[in-house]
Amino acid sequence: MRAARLPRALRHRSLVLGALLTLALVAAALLSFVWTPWPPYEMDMDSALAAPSRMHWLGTDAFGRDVASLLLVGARATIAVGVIAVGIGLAVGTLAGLLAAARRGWVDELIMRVADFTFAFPALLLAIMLTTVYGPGMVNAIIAIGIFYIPTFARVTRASAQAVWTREYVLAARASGKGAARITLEHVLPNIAPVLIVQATIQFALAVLAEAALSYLGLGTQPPQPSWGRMLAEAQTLMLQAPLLAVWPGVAIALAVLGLNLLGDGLRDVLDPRMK
Amino acid sequence: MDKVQAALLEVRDLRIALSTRRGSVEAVRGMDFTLARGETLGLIGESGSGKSLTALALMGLLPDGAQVTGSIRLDGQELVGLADAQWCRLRGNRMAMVFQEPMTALNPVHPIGRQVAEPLRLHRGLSARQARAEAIALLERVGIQRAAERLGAYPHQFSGGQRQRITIAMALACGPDLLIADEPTTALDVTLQQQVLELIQALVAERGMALLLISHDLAVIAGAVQRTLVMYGGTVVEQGPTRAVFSRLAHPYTQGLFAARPQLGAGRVSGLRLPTIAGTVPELADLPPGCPFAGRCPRTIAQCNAALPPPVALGEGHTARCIRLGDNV
Amino acid sequence: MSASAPLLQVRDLHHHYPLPRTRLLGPRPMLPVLHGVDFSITTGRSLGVVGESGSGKSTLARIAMALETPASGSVQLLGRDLHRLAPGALRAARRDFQMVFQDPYGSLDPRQTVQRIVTEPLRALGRPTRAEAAARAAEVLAQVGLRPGDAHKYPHEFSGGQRQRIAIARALITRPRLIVADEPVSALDVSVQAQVLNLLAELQEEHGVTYLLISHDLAVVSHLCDEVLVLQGGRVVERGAPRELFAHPQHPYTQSLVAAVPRLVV
Amino acid sequence: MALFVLKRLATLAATLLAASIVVFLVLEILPGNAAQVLLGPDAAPEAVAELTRQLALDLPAWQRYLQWMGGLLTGDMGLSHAYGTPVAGLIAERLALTIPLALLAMLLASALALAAGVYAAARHNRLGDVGVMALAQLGIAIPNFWFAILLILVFSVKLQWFSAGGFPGWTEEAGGGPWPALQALWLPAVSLAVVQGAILARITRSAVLDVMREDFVRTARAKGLSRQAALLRHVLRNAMIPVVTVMGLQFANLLAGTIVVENVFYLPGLGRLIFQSIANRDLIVVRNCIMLLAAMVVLVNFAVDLLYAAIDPRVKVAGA
Amino acid sequence: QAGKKDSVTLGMTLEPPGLDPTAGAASSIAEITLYNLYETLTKINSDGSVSPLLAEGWEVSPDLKTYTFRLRRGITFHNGEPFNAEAVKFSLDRAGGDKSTNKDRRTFAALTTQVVDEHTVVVINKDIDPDLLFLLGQATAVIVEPKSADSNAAKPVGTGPYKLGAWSRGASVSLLAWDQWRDASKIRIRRALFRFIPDPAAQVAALLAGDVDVFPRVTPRSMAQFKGNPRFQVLISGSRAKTILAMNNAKKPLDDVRVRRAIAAAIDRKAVIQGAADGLGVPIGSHYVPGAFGYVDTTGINPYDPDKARRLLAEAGVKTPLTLTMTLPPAPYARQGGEVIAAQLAKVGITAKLQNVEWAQWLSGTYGNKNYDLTIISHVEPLDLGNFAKPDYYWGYQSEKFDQLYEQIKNATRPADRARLLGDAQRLLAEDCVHAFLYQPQWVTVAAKNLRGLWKDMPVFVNDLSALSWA
Ligand SMILES: Nc1ncnc2c1ncn2[C@@H]1O[C@H](COP(=O)(O)OP(=O)(O)OP(=O)(O)O)[C@@H](O)[C@H]1O
Ligand SMILES: Nc1ncnc2c1ncn2[C@@H]1O[C@H](COP(=O)(O)OP(=O)(O)OP(=O)(O)O)[C@@H](O)[C@H]1O
Ligand SMILES: [Mg+2]
Ligand SMILES: [Mg+2]
Repeated sequence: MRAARLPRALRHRSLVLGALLTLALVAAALLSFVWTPWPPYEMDMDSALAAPSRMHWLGTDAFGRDVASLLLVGARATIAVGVIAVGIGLAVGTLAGLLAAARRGWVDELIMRVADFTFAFPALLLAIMLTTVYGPGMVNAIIAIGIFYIPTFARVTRASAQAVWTREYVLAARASGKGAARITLEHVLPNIAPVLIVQATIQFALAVLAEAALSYLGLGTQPPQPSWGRMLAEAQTLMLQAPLLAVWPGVAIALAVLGLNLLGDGLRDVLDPRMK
Repeated sequence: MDKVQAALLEVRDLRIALSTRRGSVEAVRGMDFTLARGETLGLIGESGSGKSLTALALMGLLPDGAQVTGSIRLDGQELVGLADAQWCRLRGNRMAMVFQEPMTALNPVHPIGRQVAEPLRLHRGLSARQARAEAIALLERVGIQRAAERLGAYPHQFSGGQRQRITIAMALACGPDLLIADEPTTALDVTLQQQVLELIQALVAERGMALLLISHDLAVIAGAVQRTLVMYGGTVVEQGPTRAVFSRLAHPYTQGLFAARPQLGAGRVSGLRLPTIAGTVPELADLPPGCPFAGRCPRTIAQCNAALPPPVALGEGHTARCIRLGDNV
Repeated sequence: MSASAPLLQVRDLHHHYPLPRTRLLGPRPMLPVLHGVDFSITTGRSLGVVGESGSGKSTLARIAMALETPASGSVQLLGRDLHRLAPGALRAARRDFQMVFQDPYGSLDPRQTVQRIVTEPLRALGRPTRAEAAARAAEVLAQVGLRPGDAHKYPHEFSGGQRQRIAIARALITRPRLIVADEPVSALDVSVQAQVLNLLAELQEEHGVTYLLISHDLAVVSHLCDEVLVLQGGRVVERGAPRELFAHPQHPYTQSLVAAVPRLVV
Repeated sequence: MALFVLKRLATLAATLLAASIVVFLVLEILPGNAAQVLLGPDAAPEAVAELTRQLALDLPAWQRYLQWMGGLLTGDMGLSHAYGTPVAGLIAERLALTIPLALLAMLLASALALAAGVYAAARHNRLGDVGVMALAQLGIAIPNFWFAILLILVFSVKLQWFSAGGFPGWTEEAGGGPWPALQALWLPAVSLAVVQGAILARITRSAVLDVMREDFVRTARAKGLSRQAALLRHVLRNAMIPVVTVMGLQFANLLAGTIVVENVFYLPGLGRLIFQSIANRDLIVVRNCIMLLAAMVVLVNFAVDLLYAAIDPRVKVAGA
Repeated sequence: QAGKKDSVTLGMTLEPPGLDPTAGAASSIAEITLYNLYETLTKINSDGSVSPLLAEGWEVSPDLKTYTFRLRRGITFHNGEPFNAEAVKFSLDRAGGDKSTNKDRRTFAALTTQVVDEHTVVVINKDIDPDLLFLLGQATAVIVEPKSADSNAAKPVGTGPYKLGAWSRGASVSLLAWDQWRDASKIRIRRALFRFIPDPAAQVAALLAGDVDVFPRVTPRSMAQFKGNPRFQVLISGSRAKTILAMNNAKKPLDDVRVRRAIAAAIDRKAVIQGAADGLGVPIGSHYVPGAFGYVDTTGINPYDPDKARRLLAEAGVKTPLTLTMTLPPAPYARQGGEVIAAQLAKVGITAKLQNVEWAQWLSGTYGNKNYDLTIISHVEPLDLGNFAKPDYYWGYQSEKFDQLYEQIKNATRPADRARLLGDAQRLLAEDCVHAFLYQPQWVTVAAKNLRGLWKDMPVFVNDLSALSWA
């Protein structure tokens, strides 16, 4: 079964491209633990804002640090932000959405009202409040973004799960004596997974952007740890002197986001047994 | 003028190729038939045999990627290869179609009055007021009571039978020469089915339209049309006057189809089985080059697989594609 | 238990569905669906239920399957009132009654293999080992005329008739006494319909399965059933053996139903 | 329908009450106080104590909460700690910018997204589709603060078509006027609209594609409508249903997203007011602003529900 | 174009919370109001000297305790009320009174003001403060009009050459020249608009697009863009501010002078100035800046020497890596400087955990609760050696030697004595290595080429509009 699906996956163009880009992202992050072209935190004021050269492939930043090295290390933060924020949103939101769809009635009502309520606080505001209370930093920023994602995932999950619950195969499962929990696990979840995958990849992209926005406001990743968002935010003040500084992390974010979206779309197709 | 002589619709060697994941396959392979004004024609056959595709080809509404070859002439005008703008002038005007699912065939967000009036405004250029008056008349004709009051109502506010009547009113709006009905009653229960079929027949008689009725319910076809085509695997395996087809049951597939029907009033007999057709319909891409029914047919011989059997005349427009018609098995 | 004792006994079933509120504090209006439906089925026989759309046929089936709790009335299977059983006991009791649905496309989870689908009731009842499950699956698939290799395919790889066979195999896997079939052949082509009807008849004759068969096709019911109920607006308006009932309908509704059936007069 | 509205209004009130408690509590935890921030590190401690007393920051929390709520019920939001002026006036001034900005951005995003999404759907799987969707992908990947500076460099510094930022105000006596004000909002609105528009374009495309597969579209074509006419008259309105949902959700994001863009274009908007007030510990302003935002988000979602009913006649039945 | 030349648009990073400098400490208040809306008895000049403003002249008693001011005549406030001795007494008493929220309340509380006649006041200082005339020229000492004083935050009333035009909150404040000012004819700039632009990139863009004419104290990073540009002039001015890496002297292991010296020795001030201020700063060795009265160069006392730093740490018995928290307020110099210093400390075995904090958090956590090890902060107050003598200041520095020294400085009436004592104090602080003293920042002003009259140096934050003109 696995083996049968794999070659099919390999023929899916956007899946392969998406997987390659995503792999590259992960590889960059892993590589940064063992090797970077230069020590990433080493400053050299004399060669600050150097243009790309053989020494510094992508040039240096305002502190004379090697941009290529920073980009590699920054991939870690990008992955952490996306994975954890989406993870929080996905885990809690999906659970809430599944529960709401399975239980109906007042449980549903309560969950959805709480979701509405959480949703009433825009992500950035939530992040600003959280980071001012608990101090700025990547972890708090991630949690804030994650919390904001909960209602989004809850809604998406509930809507799709409700649709699945009306299907006859669910009725069939009930007729064979399965409880709501098992039906949710065995029928609802697998059938809404594609929707969740696509949603998760979109939210991943948005999380990376949200981290960038928070970094711009000084609330995201804290120095010296680099993140693409923070690099971009810092480069923004140097747009005129060193425009390339903004281009590198920008391109990196765009590629990562693109890769994930392609991967999401591709996975949705491949995971569907009906697609040949 | 001899109305029956002048063929309204003339289909010659109609072939429809579809592009699928397994490459291009022929779903309809060489249909030939004519339909005169005022004549009613039935199309029956296995699910997936190409009935709907044929109907859609006649309307120029095949899905993207479908390739039509052959010839479809409406009153002498060739329709294959027509530009979309010209198709638009014919559709809803000279030819109209009623679909199977009355709920999904109506736009849920537009009031029904507007949907019925749409072809009138489009083809006849009627003003909103005229179209409205006309729509009321049409709806009343198809049996929607107090139509004037219900023009503003939405599809979901009607029952299934009523919805199907509305789609019929829509199809009839511009007085088409040809009405195509693709399983118009499958979604309805028996009582409603009867009403809708009676309505269609009354309208055909009243307006002198030609009717192409698609169904897989043999009884429906038997009661509603003059001539019948039996399709299997993309070809017409038998055609002729309904009475002749149904009494003679020349083609083995037609025979199998008839035998498989449970009979009302027969009552339960223990141990009695319905005669079935062995096997399943082959996939389009796997259709054999010869008789599509070969393999499932009890009379199959090697020759059946060689080439598509030619139609064999059985008298007064009755033909069947089988090389073993005379043989008794 | 003797063959003539009723397997399923339904007494004075009433049911209604709540409609959306029209006033903030008033009671919710109710849509009555079933009014005192009464019947019983003897082991090894089949009861057909016919009636127009919306007459409450599917509701009756769901209540009989204990998928829904009736407003009042009782459903007794083998003498036990299904709606009074504790959840655990009900789950165990489900071994004895299974269901086949109308839509062969919608009643099979598209993401599960046939084996998983077919063994679902077994897994719901207990924890069969993989080998046990596979063996039982192969057995029932063979019973409904599917090949063993089909167990690892997905539903979309089958035709409508084959899918309905899968659904029937799923219902058979617990060796139930009763199968409730809600319009099991309405979505099928005549030629496929015949295969499924034959299969149902065969299973009854060989294994003594009892059917509660719901259909709006009178011919199907008359072909397969020993007794027929005619439902109109949630009431049983007429009942009897199909042959007499359809030959000489007494109730005006039954008469109109029979009259509406298109007939092949050749 | 009236019942539906009534029910929603009741939930709205309950939501807001809950929100007020949460907001108040969260802000209570914030370290630092307004008086110290206003007077700075070199200030005499007596002066800080006196200001704390004058601002009534020395009262117990529950008293301040009740004061705040009591004020709100009588329509009084209190005085800003920092500015010393009524909060209501401050917020009103800021809303005069943020609401038009968010609306303009939403309008731009929707117009862009609908055009692009419908175009892509109409050219499904062809070059136009792939191109538009690639652009949308890019749009999603660009952070708006970065794009904003790019816009400023091109349109303000190089081409000098727009000013680099700032907001002249809607009235002539403030030195602005409707036209200059609108002009000042143009670039910020574009930079806000890009991401939202890109997301919306993707949603629109798939919604249109879904609806195009529906039977009634075939019916419309069978009536003699051309492809475009069927798209316009029958597909669009149905496709709007999912699109409107997303638009409703996005509006909340947009309101918050203005913080960043307002910062780059130095616009006196609500987002910056909140940001600044948090920094100044002008909590009375923060509380009221957040409540207002929450109310707006809830109201927008409510409006979306009503819009649903307007688009889709079936919804009324479910709601009534 | 001629029409434009009587107005000027100034950029500012932050918006003032109100326009009353006696009720708020934000430097942005002074930048708009001082010498423009309000005036003081004395005026601080660009070079730090003090000249007459509302006071025509003054006599100081030899013991530096009694100041007699002769007030200018014929001056009115914007609301038509006369400026006189009563107004001065009201203003100074109010600043030191019970209800005062003036940040310099302690200074004013020590003053007793007596009205001699309509145009003469005597101010008696309890303490000796040689800098009192300077302090009376600061924004906290503005002379206000009694009836309008409480509404100054929104409707400022002063005696200055400009009146408030409009304040569109969050965006800009405009000032209009006041025709009844005593030298109204000399005013060249009729209208001044202050725009608030927090984003550094936007600041640059606004200058380049011509949206602002002058940006005082622009983010140093932006300077490079304007250096060679013929449309602009770039002024680099000295300040009285001291940017330091403050250490919590009360906390282990920073209570050990060797550890503090090790930290100081680990820091390369040059690199810090480059990273934190783009090279715009002068290294300092103590809490005192070049150009101030009595300055001595102490930069050689704790020079950059990583080896020595490591040695000192070892001597002090500190186990490396030593982890210390470093709180960083939001200003770019702190955030950027923090990164540079953290990198330098890492090389001698000190791990600085950077904690970016908001200003309010810095005030409550670092400043108020002394919950920090290290922090980077710029002390902008010109004369603030006294902070080292405050027993519970956030630095936790306790030195009897310094307290005595400071007492002597306060009581030294002869400049020569004061200069010597100040030198001793600077050396003492450097030797005690209370902080790692980093640099004296320089402010960058970018302005349109032909704007004249900009201050060369900036001992206090002020934009003296009346001195500006277009060439
Ligand atoms: N858009 C399409 N793409 C690919 N294959 C198609 C498409 N539409 C129809 N087909 C295939 O063409 C064949 C004929 O389809 P058609 O809909 O004409 O059958 P039918 O005779 O109307 O069957 P039914 O009785 O089930 O409606 C079927 O095998 C079907 O799967
Ligand atoms: N969950 C439900 N909530 C509210 N009303 C329902 C529900 N299920 C069914 N109904 C209503 O109850 C009535 C009976 O429904 P039921 O499905 O039993 O009819 P049926 O006889 O099976 O019809 P059909 O032949 O169309 O399947 C219908 O009017 C239906 O609209
Ligand atoms: Mg069909
Ligand atoms: Mg039913």
